Amino acid sequence: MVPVLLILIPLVTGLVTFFFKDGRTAKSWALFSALATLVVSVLGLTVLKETKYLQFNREWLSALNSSFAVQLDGMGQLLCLLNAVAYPLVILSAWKNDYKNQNNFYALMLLAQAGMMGVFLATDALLFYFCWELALIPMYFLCSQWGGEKRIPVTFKFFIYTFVGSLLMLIGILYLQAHTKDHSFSWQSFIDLRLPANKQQWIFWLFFVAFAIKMPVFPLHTWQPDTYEQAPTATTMILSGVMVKMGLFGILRWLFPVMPFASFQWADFITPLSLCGAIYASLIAIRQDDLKRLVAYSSIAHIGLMCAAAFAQNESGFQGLMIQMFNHGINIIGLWIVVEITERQFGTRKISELGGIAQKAPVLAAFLVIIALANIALPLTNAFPGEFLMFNGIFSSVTVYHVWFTVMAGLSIIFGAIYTLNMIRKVFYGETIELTRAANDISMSEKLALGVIVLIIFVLGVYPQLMLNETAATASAVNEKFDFVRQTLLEQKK
Amino acid sequence: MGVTQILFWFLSVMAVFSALMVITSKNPVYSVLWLIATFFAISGHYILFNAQFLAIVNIIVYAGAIMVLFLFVIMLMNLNRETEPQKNRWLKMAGAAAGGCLLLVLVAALKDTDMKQQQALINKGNIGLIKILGKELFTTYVVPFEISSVLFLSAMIGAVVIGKKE
Amino acid sequence: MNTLLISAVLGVLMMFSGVLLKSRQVIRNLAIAGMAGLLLVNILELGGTTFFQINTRDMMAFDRFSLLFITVAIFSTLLYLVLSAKDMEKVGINYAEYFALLFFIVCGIVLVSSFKSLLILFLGVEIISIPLYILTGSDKRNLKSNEASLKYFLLGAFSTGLMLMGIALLYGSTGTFSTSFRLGPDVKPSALMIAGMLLLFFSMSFKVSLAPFHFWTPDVYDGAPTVFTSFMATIVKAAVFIGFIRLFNNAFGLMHGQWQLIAAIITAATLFIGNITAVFQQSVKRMLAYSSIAQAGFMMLSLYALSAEAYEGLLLYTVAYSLATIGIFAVLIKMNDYTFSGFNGFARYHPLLAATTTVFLLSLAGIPLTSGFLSKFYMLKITLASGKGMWLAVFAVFMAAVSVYYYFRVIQAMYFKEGDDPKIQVTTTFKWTLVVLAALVILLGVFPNLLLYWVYF
Amino acid sequence: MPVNYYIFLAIALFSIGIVGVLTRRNAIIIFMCIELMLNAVNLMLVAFSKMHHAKALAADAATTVGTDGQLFVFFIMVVAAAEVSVGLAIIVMMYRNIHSVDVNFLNRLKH
Amino acid sequence: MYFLSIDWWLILEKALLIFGIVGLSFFIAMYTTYAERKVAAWLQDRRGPNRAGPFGIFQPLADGGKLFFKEEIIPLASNKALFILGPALAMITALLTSTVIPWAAPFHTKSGGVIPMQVADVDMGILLVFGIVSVGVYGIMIGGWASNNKFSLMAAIRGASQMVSYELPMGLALIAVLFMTGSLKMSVIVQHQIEHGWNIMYQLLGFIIFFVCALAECNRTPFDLPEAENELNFGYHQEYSSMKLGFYLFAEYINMFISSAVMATVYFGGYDIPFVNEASWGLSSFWMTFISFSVLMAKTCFFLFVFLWIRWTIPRFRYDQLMNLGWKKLIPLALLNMIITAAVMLWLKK
Amino acid sequence: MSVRLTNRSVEVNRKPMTFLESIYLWNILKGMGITISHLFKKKATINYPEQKRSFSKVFRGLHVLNRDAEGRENCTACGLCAVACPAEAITMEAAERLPGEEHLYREEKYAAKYEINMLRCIFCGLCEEACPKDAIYLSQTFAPANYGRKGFIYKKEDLLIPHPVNEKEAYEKALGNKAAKNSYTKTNNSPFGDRVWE
Repeated sequence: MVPVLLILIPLVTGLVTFFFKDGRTAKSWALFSALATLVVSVLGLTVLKETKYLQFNREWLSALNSSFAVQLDGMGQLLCLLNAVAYPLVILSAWKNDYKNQNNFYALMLLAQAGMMGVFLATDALLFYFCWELALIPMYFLCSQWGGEKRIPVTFKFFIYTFVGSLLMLIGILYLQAHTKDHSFSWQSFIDLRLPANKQQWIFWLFFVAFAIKMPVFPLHTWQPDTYEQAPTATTMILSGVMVKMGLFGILRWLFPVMPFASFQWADFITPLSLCGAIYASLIAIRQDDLKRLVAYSSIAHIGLMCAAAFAQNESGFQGLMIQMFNHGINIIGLWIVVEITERQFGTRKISELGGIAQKAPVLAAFLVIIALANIALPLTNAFPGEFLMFNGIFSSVTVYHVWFTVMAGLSIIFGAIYTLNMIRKVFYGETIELTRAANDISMSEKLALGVIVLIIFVLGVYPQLMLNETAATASAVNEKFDFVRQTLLEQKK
Repeated sequence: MGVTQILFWFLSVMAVFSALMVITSKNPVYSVLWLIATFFAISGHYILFNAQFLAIVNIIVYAGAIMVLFLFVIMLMNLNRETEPQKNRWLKMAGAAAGGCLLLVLVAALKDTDMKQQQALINKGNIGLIKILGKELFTTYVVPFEISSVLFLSAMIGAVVIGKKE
Repeated sequence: MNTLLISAVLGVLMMFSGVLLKSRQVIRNLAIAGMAGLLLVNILELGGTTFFQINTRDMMAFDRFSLLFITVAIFSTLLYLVLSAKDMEKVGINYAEYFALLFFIVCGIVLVSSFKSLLILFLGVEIISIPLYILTGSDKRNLKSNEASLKYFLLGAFSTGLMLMGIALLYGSTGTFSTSFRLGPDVKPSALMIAGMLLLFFSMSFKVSLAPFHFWTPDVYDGAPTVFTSFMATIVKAAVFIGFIRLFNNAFGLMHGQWQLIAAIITAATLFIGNITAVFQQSVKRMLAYSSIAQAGFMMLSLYALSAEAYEGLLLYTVAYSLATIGIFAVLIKMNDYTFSGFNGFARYHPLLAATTTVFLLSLAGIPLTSGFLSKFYMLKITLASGKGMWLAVFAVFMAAVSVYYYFRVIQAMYFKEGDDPKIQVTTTFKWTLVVLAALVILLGVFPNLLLYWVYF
Repeated sequence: MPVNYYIFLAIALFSIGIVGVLTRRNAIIIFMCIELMLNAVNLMLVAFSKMHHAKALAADAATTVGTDGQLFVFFIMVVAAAEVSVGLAIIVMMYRNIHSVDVNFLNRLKH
Repeated sequence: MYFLSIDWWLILEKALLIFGIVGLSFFIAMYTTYAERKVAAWLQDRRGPNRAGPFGIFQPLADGGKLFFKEEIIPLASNKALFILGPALAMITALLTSTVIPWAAPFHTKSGGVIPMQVADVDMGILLVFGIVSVGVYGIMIGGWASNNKFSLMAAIRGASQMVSYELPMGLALIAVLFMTGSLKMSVIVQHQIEHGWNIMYQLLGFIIFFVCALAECNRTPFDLPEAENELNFGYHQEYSSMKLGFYLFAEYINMFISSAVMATVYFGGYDIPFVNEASWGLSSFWMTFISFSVLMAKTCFFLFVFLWIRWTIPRFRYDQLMNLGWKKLIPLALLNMIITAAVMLWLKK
Repeated sequence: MSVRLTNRSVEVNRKPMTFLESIYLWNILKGMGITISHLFKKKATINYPEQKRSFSKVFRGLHVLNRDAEGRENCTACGLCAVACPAEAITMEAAERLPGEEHLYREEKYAAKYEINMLRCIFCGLCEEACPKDAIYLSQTFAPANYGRKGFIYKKEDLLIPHPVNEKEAYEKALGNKAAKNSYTKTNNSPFGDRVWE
């Protein structure tokens, strides 16, 4: 029941929101809906932790052998929580913004949430695909309608990229479905399929391209900075905080268990690619003058790292990845909120035009520093355990280049520290300038949002076990697949 | 070579020659007349087949009705050699080449079939007579027959819609 | 059989109504009522109630599939009439005649979707074509309309010639016009048969405008009065496609392997040309014409795969495609400016129309939860299920992504650009029908079982 | 006569028709060439009908095999007549407007 | 095409017959021109030609001679080949029609052979007549067009469209007859009438329609619009002179003759003498043939007279009236006639 | 409504024709009845060169210049006829009679030239009435056809009546016409004359 609610609440409320005439009511309604989703997801993770509540399977599209199968399991639960947590934060932080046609804005936001929830919950490939697209379309409209000046072509690029990817994935899904025994789309039968290794190659790429575009991994990333820059900040938060995780999640849920051989064989190709991407993005971020673009490139860098950790294909890496997905989401949303506040106050995002905000807005500065430090994974912040585990994973992966990979990953972290700290220094410290002299501190709702984020940062930083417990089982389950692969390959070599 | 053969070759040559004249005549009226000649040659073939009904229907429908309409239109438009538009030479050659290729391909494809042994019945067989055709038409083929009436109706309406002055 | 006879009678009725009735309103309502009645009798026949017991001597077969498609076609036509019948007034004075011709076309649709003899196929195609030539040219003062009509006519007649040659060659090799000769897969077909089959293939490709036989389509669709383009590009096209697959499944199904490659090449070419050229269009109408070519390419996948599911998929595709395109055209007809920029700011002045149009466009683009997605999904699925079509599926997907580009240009224009009020007036009925149409598109996307439940053969 | 001869004759006429369609610019002549193509088909159908008849005649003297071919020809003629009426109406309409039947003028839609 | 495989005697016999019929056609046509003028005169209280020979009986010969010796003019701007083809076609088609008419009762030779007095008793019979008549249009059209003269062209087009239009009701009217006889063969039609009574008794309406159409087909008054002098000068043969003109004029009269013969054959029992059973007279076959031939000729002449009579009674129709009559009156009537005939026959069969 | 002057006018019937009327059959039959009845009527024409119709008694034909019984010309060229002529068809030139010409001209003045343009002449007979000398009168013959216009300008030689002495027979014949005309009687009062065949 829980997973259904998680999808239905935002979906239904989102559709209802379209019909509100008054923007403020819509806003409140959206917040209410987001909170309700949050409550349900928290309940699902805590009180109702019995499988019968966490699973749901209903006949749907029976002619296609597909069903409405959703499940709140180890892989998805953290991301669902992230999704649920992110929305109230985003809405709170945007409380002061008055968008044109607010009802439509929030309606689309909620629809996107429903889509993303579906992605994280679906155990039916077709449903997964549906939700994947359902998350995309509202985003397209959000960005094109409320974005910056160049929004239309930029968003369109984003859309086409993602759409091509998802259609390729659709072919993959169809191919797999055609080869399953019961011709069903269910996750389980996909896993049971056990395609021979040589047939996995093609299909692997069909899926991976889709996920890689979404994440995005290095050569396919070009849509991302532009989109982040042009999209309204609230949307950007969702995009970077939650949506990019869809790609990583897809790898974990649909790629690795279903096509372990191909995943294993291509790991040596993909890991350096993603790490290169991470370094490259970090370098660009250092040179960036636009706050939004800086955060965007930082996001690429982090995602690259996570992708590399995923393709390390060991337990540590998976666990780190899962934790980091959640934490990165929280952190990046925090960063965006700060950027949003800054931009709203000063009307610019140029680092070179800003400076000394900390004097006028000490609370904001404090929050920012904490979030930024979390972003570069200082110990005692939430990102630390995740990154640590990921490093561990990369280092202990079976590939012969594992040292090199670790070094590259480390480089990206260092660069990350450089640009983050640089940004803090330039924007918040130093002398106030003309523009920032009149700055006010942040409002109540923003305080609330940032406060919650900081709270999460610290709680999870101090007590990571909370998440490690949740993810351990899943990580080992995925790892088992690769153990099997490694064994098989070893046997073949002999 | 019997009379039939002679007639066959005569009609065939006439048909092909007239058909060639249709597409090579500069003057559209000549084209129409040559086409009528072709139709007559084809009707002649039908008679050789003892397909009398088709032969006469071919003359009535094609030569007597359709080509008259063509002639009407051409005469009223006063198209003659001078006003007749001509494609440029290369396009013409390309078109001719394309058609020739089609001919060659089809002939080549159909040359080696078992059709060589098959004979088309000449002068004999009474399936072309109106009695048998009529019976068949109004029993087995009555549904298509009625359907073709719908076709005619729509063509009629069409001619009215297009032709009526507003 | 119900539909065939009654639609013919209704056609005649409409023909006389122009003489007997003065009010266009009444004529229109009569036509709509007639179409609704037609739908009813067809559904009755689907349920097993036939009013006429006519022995067609095995020339036609009203099986489930054909009846279902006819139902779909008539239903779409009904929606089309409700939406656009009023706009026919603008075309010319022969108002009642247009309806008569539409009813005759429905006759033809019934024929091509239920034929078992090549004769019926031929007659059906002609009954569809001849009224269409006329409807295309019905805007007599408009040179574009004239030109489109002439072009359509000449090429249509030409392709009919090819088709007849094909039929003749087939007859030579089989001695029958029935499509059920079904040569076994291991029998080597004679040269006559292969030549005949190819000619039939090409001519049918002409009729459904597959590349490289598509060149007439954009011009004709563009030149024809938009009301009729809507009908031509949707229901008629779907019907001929049904005829196409019926022919090739019934007659050449067992030789499938021998022509599959041609089908694949033509499919790929159609997808490519349709999509790529659509991108460069400035007029929405012309874009839709090219998009119809592209969509035909997708439909061709069913012919490529040729399985039982292909039938289902094609049916679904025709429904999805027809509904969405009819909807878009219904809005387009109202517009004064057919270019993309004509849609600028449309959403501000007509939010409802814009929203429904968006739904239709999304459906055409194949976005999930619309019927368009499901149909594309089906096509890809059968292609993959046939085991060989991986490259074709991937290609199709890329082309679908290209199609998103031009479909979304309209959405962009409507929502994200500023423009003047296009000053169009629509009735409440129109709006509600559009809403129903959009709801149908989504409903079929979410619950395709509503339709697929009926599809079993 | 061997039916081969008729096949070739019909194909020759058919090809001539196609060449005409491809090489001429006058819409009416193109249309006439299409009619020529139809006639080639008719001839072929009749030849085939007689061929099948001859085959069946060997087994059964009272057979009516082959009538279908001739009736098909009949239907083709019928349809051709209908087509001509519409086609010429269209051509005349065109002529009324632009005073030409040159298909090269059919390029308004390109712009 | 059975007659390809037949013996030479038959060919000789047919050749004789053909010559006879062609000669007869010419003769009748010639004297119809004479009759035309005479009847016209009589109906207008005049005397008519009476200079050449007794009662002017050699008048047609003189006319023919005049036409032969007149100067042949072919306009410079005309299309020469077609200009010559036109009258030739008109003449040929006019003559061809006579092939299927049974001119008399079959002649029984002493050796027991039967010589039908019919050139070809083809299966298509009456349809052949239609085919040839429909081709007859070309003579007019080609001639009119080739003259390169507006009036000729207009007249030619008028004439052709008139002929095409009136062929329809004509055919429809005939179908009712064919219902009754069940064959297209002319000999069968005649035989049927001998046995069951003349068709005119059952098909009065059909006959009237057929007759009106025959008038139009022959371009006779009141439907002689191709020659409407006040509008078109001299019609489609405006530019013709000498024997080409003669051909056109002759063709018209031959057409009249043949259509009269067809009417007599189809509706009036052909060579049958009404109310008597001539077989019981016991005359020799030669006399029977001769008498039956005379009977047919008498009927034909009567119709020819009616043609002339109508010409000198009824004024010419306007063109729209002509078309209205054909399409809106005659065709519905012919259809009605056809349906009623069919219904009655069905009813009788029950 | 206009006033009806006579009873002969009939209102035009503008009712649209019924279907039966519009196929004209009955009316055509009536018409044919009328024409066929003429077939049997007496013919109104005559075989002209062989048979001729007589002129009416008041017929005015070609002019004749008269002579007296001795053959002398009556005309004195007084010009009254030219004056009276409404069509101005008559021209003349007068001349003095020379000695020795008494046998030619009755008076001492005569017309040296006397021309009548027959293309102008309307045969009204006013010249005849105007002539004081009874010199010109209209006969019962008409002008024969001619190839040129000039041929219709009749000179004096063409007009003069034959000499009663020298050409007695011709004179008698020419006179006969006049005689017949002069012997006009009441029995023949039809303006078109009786159908008397010569």
